[in-house]
Amino acid sequence: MTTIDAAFYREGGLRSWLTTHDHKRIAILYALGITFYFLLGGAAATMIRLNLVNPAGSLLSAETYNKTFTFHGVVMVWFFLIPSIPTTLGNFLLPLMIGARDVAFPRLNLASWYLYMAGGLFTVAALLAGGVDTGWTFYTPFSTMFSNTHVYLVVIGVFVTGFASILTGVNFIVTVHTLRMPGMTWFRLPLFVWTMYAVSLVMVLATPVLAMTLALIALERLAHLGIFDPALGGDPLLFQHLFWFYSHPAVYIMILPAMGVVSEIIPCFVRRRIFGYRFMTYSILAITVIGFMVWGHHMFVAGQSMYASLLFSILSFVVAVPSAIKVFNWTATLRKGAITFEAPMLYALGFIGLFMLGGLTGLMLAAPALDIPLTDTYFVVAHFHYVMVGGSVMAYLGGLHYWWPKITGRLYSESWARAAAILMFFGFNLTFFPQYVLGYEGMPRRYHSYLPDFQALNVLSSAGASILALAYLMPIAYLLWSLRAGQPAGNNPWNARGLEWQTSSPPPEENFRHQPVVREAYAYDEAAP
Amino acid sequence: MSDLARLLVDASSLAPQVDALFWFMVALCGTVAAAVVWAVLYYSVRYRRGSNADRSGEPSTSIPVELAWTGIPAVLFIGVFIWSLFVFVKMRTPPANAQTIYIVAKQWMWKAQHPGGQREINTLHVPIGVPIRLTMTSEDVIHSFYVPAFRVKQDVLPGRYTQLWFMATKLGDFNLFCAEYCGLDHAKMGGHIIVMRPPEYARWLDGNAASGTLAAQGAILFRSHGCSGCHSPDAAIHAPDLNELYGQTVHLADGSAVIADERYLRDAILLPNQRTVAGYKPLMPSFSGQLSEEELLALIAYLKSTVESHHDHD
Amino acid sequence: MSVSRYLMVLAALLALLALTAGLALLKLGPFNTILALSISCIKTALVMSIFMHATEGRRLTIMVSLLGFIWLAILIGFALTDYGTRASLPAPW
Amino acid sequence: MTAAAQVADQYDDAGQQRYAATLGMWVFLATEILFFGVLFASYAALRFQYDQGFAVASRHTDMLLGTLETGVLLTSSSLIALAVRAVRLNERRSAVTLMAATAALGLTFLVMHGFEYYKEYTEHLIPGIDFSQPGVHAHAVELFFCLYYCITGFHSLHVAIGVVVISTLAVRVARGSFGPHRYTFPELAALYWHLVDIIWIFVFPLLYLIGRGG
Ligand code: HEA
Ligand code: HEA
Ligand code: HEC
Ligand code: CUA
Ligand SMILES: [Cu+2]
Repeated sequence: MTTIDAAFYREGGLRSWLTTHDHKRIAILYALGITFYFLLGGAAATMIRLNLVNPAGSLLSAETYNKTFTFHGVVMVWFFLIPSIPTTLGNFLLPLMIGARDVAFPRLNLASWYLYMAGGLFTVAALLAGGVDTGWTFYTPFSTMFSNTHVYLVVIGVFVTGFASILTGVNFIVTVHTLRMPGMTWFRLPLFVWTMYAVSLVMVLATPVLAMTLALIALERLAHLGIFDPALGGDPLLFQHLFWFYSHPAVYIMILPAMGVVSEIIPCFVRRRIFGYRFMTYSILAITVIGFMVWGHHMFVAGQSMYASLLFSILSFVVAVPSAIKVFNWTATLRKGAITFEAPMLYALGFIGLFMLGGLTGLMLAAPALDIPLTDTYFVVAHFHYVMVGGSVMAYLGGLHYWWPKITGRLYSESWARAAAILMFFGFNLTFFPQYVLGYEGMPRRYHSYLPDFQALNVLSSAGASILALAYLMPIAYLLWSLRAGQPAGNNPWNARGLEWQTSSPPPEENFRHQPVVREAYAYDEAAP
Repeated sequence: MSDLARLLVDASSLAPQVDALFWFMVALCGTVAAAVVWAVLYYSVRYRRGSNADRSGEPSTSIPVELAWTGIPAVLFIGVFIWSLFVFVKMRTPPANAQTIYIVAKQWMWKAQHPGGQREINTLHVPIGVPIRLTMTSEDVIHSFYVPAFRVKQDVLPGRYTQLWFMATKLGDFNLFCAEYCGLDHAKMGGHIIVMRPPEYARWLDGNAASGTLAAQGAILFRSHGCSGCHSPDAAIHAPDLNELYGQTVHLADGSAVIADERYLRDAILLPNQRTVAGYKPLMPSFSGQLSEEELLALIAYLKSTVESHHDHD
Repeated sequence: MSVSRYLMVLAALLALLALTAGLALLKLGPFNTILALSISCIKTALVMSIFMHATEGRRLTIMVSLLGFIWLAILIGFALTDYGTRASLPAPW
Repeated sequence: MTAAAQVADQYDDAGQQRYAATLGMWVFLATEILFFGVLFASYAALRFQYDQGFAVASRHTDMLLGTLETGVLLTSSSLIALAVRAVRLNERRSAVTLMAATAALGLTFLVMHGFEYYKEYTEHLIPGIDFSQPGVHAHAVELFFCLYYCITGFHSLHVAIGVVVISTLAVRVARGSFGPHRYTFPELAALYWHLVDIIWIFVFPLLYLIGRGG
């Protein structure tokens, strides 16, 4: 059989790609960008870990080191993880899953990609030419009055990319509201769509605050406005409030899509409906809304009033409850299933474990009495790598493997994929678990050199990182290989229930040859032509 | 790794309370995590495809179950919150009899000033068993005063005072770190806290006696900067008497009342007419820019020393 | 919708504007701001409901139109919990 | 040229398409509110600490001009609303005049602001360029004017964009690109303009009217 992907993706050549309005092609454009930035961020991470192998930090100068972790943080957060799932899997699957022919505003969709790439390249250029040493948090007054690096350029880059997020968010929200196919009621939506909807809300409501705050930083450097500058009676904590009002919800921008992906993978390989569908949707919404009211937990020792700290603390505990519900529901879904362990499933199970560990330590940090000694130590670094890398990145890769046959029409080598997943799991724990101990021992973060007492654990961590690096490079290899040598996938290789599996792989321009019909969540038939 | 053990000692009165909560959380979260992982593994084996487990009557949801695992964690969380609340408030409220030491941070060093006027850099000598209250400010960016062995940490901000207290319970030399990223040598901005027996501490103080106590230095400044020109009974200008002001409740022109603590005094000197004392005209000039952080601390120490009942011994 | 309706709303808006300006000249302490802002809210309600037809469309439109304001309230409200209680109050325990 | 709507192929009908566009605009307006929100939040936080200072500073602004500006924007808002109505009723000529008038009022607003800025420049009230104030509240005043310029500047930028959009709109209406079946774009432009107006409704009392009492 002549595989359609050839026809579908080859036609038109480069030019048609750069001008495409097809959400599927735009998704692939994004995927290229995401991978590129991940490798850059990873390269920075590699340098960080190499530098920390010995206490003197003799690989990099202090200045370079500071610029390296800033580069790492900025690139990984804004140019890799935040756009990762929504713009690739989201763009590709959202219309398919609700039975639409495209997103609501295809041109806007392409525009977002150009903004994203422009902002990204701008930032990377700035970071390479000179770099920035403020940390990804840009705390004032250091970033406004003391750092003499390219803060402007990076701020502008992030600002531009912020617009890409906002426009994607607007696009998805409108798509979900207006383009659901007949019979696709809210409580029949796949959970992945729910998370895409929630995440779009967060992007739309939080990103403007970041953009404007960064603009103020630029202004303050440029015109010496004093809003954040204590020398003028301005208030540095004001910056922190504004920054975290975006950046805490941003962490849910990173995790919600991951939760969505896992909620699709598990039922498929357990061959059983997700347990507690409605509660899953409620918990998504709860996380979305309450997630906006906890940002102060990043400021327990910053000089925030004790009473505010207590308020933010209790809300942080509250926002953890919906996550608990989700973890338990995924586990319960396994019960009485007929489970098989293909690569996506391995990633999903890995996600549950690692996200849980990261979340539970987040819980500890949410208790001010514990945050006081632990904040700004490697305990925090470990916490957020568990949730972001062990959680979101694992889920992203899981999703990529799960939908790869649908996206490309090809099957990858299952055995290699499983090997990579397992290697990644162990490499990850070896890298970041020691950092919990380091943090408890009292090693502060953003340290270019450290006391010899901390060396043993740092070496362990670096060793783990090298395994992790290998595990991350493997998929790049065998997935690319599958494009030329992989078996044709057919419409539904996993015989999954999602609507996206009802059409050919890859789907035709108009997504569905016949308008499908939905009877209940995850149950569809093709209407007669 | 016995060197690591050295970092882990609990050397302050707060440390055991923090550790108790910490290890409780580790235990709680550990059990939950273990339970979940066990469940995942158990189901994975039991219900792997082809196993002949009984799969009849799979429920796809169950309200009571959902409510249970919504409610139970919620209750546990609230419990933990309340516990941490009490510890936190303790950590944040220095006992009344704490004695004050002043800390000024700057890129990339810690400067300490004892009430007796003794100064030291990147080291801090403190007596064991005496509650110590640090009043801290920064000359440039945000830093953070962190002593792992004491389980205390507090950001140090420019243009503002923050405070932190501890009571050392072990003799020895403990690491001090700067925990808030502050630029190039952030990693090098460390030091030592040296805990001594009170007599040794007293001897150390004498050994490093400076030109007059901090308060004495303040008294000189109080004249040299013309404060006394207004703030003395015989002054032409009607200005409040500052003797024994510290710790009093001050009634402001706008009807509100505030405690005259260090932060208040600081603001009164730097931004006098941000709030005006009831019954006075806003005549006081601002001294911001004319006084260094250390001079300010000296002045404040002087104003405090006019209060007899206060515990700071000069 | 008739022209006169629009013009009446305009008249109302301008009247409210005059009212705001007038009230500002009286010395009412905190109420100056409180009143001024409540009047602004009324004006906003008018513009949104009549000029922007927010209340005529589906319920969804109303909800979305309020979204921004609600989230702004969250931002300001929670930030002020810090500023409002920051003065070094002695802990109640 | 026909004034009939073409439907993009992801939509079933023109109604759905129009609704999608309107909804999208409303969501975008929510983000606009939060863009300004940062400035309002900063204002709240700083005014909380420097109430007196802000009152003093506010008296340096020009209340009369401010009030007129508000009147101008409110009027323009009603005019654009009428304009959209005219488009829908196919009253092309009046639609064009109304839109032109709206744009003109927008320009008037900008010009008035120009005068304000110039006046403040002569009074050394522009932080970063030329700021020097006597008195104990100097710092608070400077902070106030930092915010004042961020807010009014960012708002004027929106007005300027609005003027451009509405002028082009007027031209296209004159050309007959819109009509009873095709008025989405005019409607969206109007929504945007109303929001700019609403923002100002809050800016006015917060920047111009504090500390005027007595
Ligand atoms: C994907 C990103 C992500 C996610 C999902 C989270 C989730 C959470 N985070 Fe985390 N966090 C970050 C990314 C993330 N975080 C980042 C990047 C930083 C550092 C930023 C910087 O400073 O550079 C940070 C920092 C950070 C801090 C500040 C630390 C400091 O700097 O002092 C705090 C403090 O409260 C915190 C708390 C939480 C909490 C309570 C959750 C909760 O949402 C977690 C909820 C999940 C669970 C709780 C696990 C599952 C639950 C159960 C299995 C229930 C059963 C449990 C019991 C009954 C006990 N995080
Ligand atoms: C999504 C977010 C994300 C991801 C995926 C990662 C991934 C990793 N991170 Fe990072 N990290 C952050 C977000 C992230 N991090 C943030 C926000 C900070 C805070 C920054 C700050 O303090 O401001 C941080 C800080 C941070 C620190 C603390 C620095 C410090 O405080 O001094 C460390 C130290 O170990 C670290 C390590 C790692 C490692 C080993 C990985 C590994 O998982 C990476 C493994 C991947 C690879 C190794 C790539 C493999 C490819 C190659 C090696 C080839 C590269 C070459 C080519 C270009 C072809 N990270
Ligand atoms: C020109 C006269 C003048 C000078 C010089 C002056 N002050 Fe004042 N000060 C006043 C007046 C008047 C007040 C009361 C009105 C007010 O609170 O602003 C006051 C208030 C104070 C207060 C608050 C008193 C209270 O009861 O709360 C403090 C503290 C203070 N001054 C300290 C100082 C110090 C320290 C200096 C020198 C560095 C100084 N002053 C110099 C006139 C002066
Ligand atoms: Cu000082 Cu870090
Ligand atoms: Cu957070």
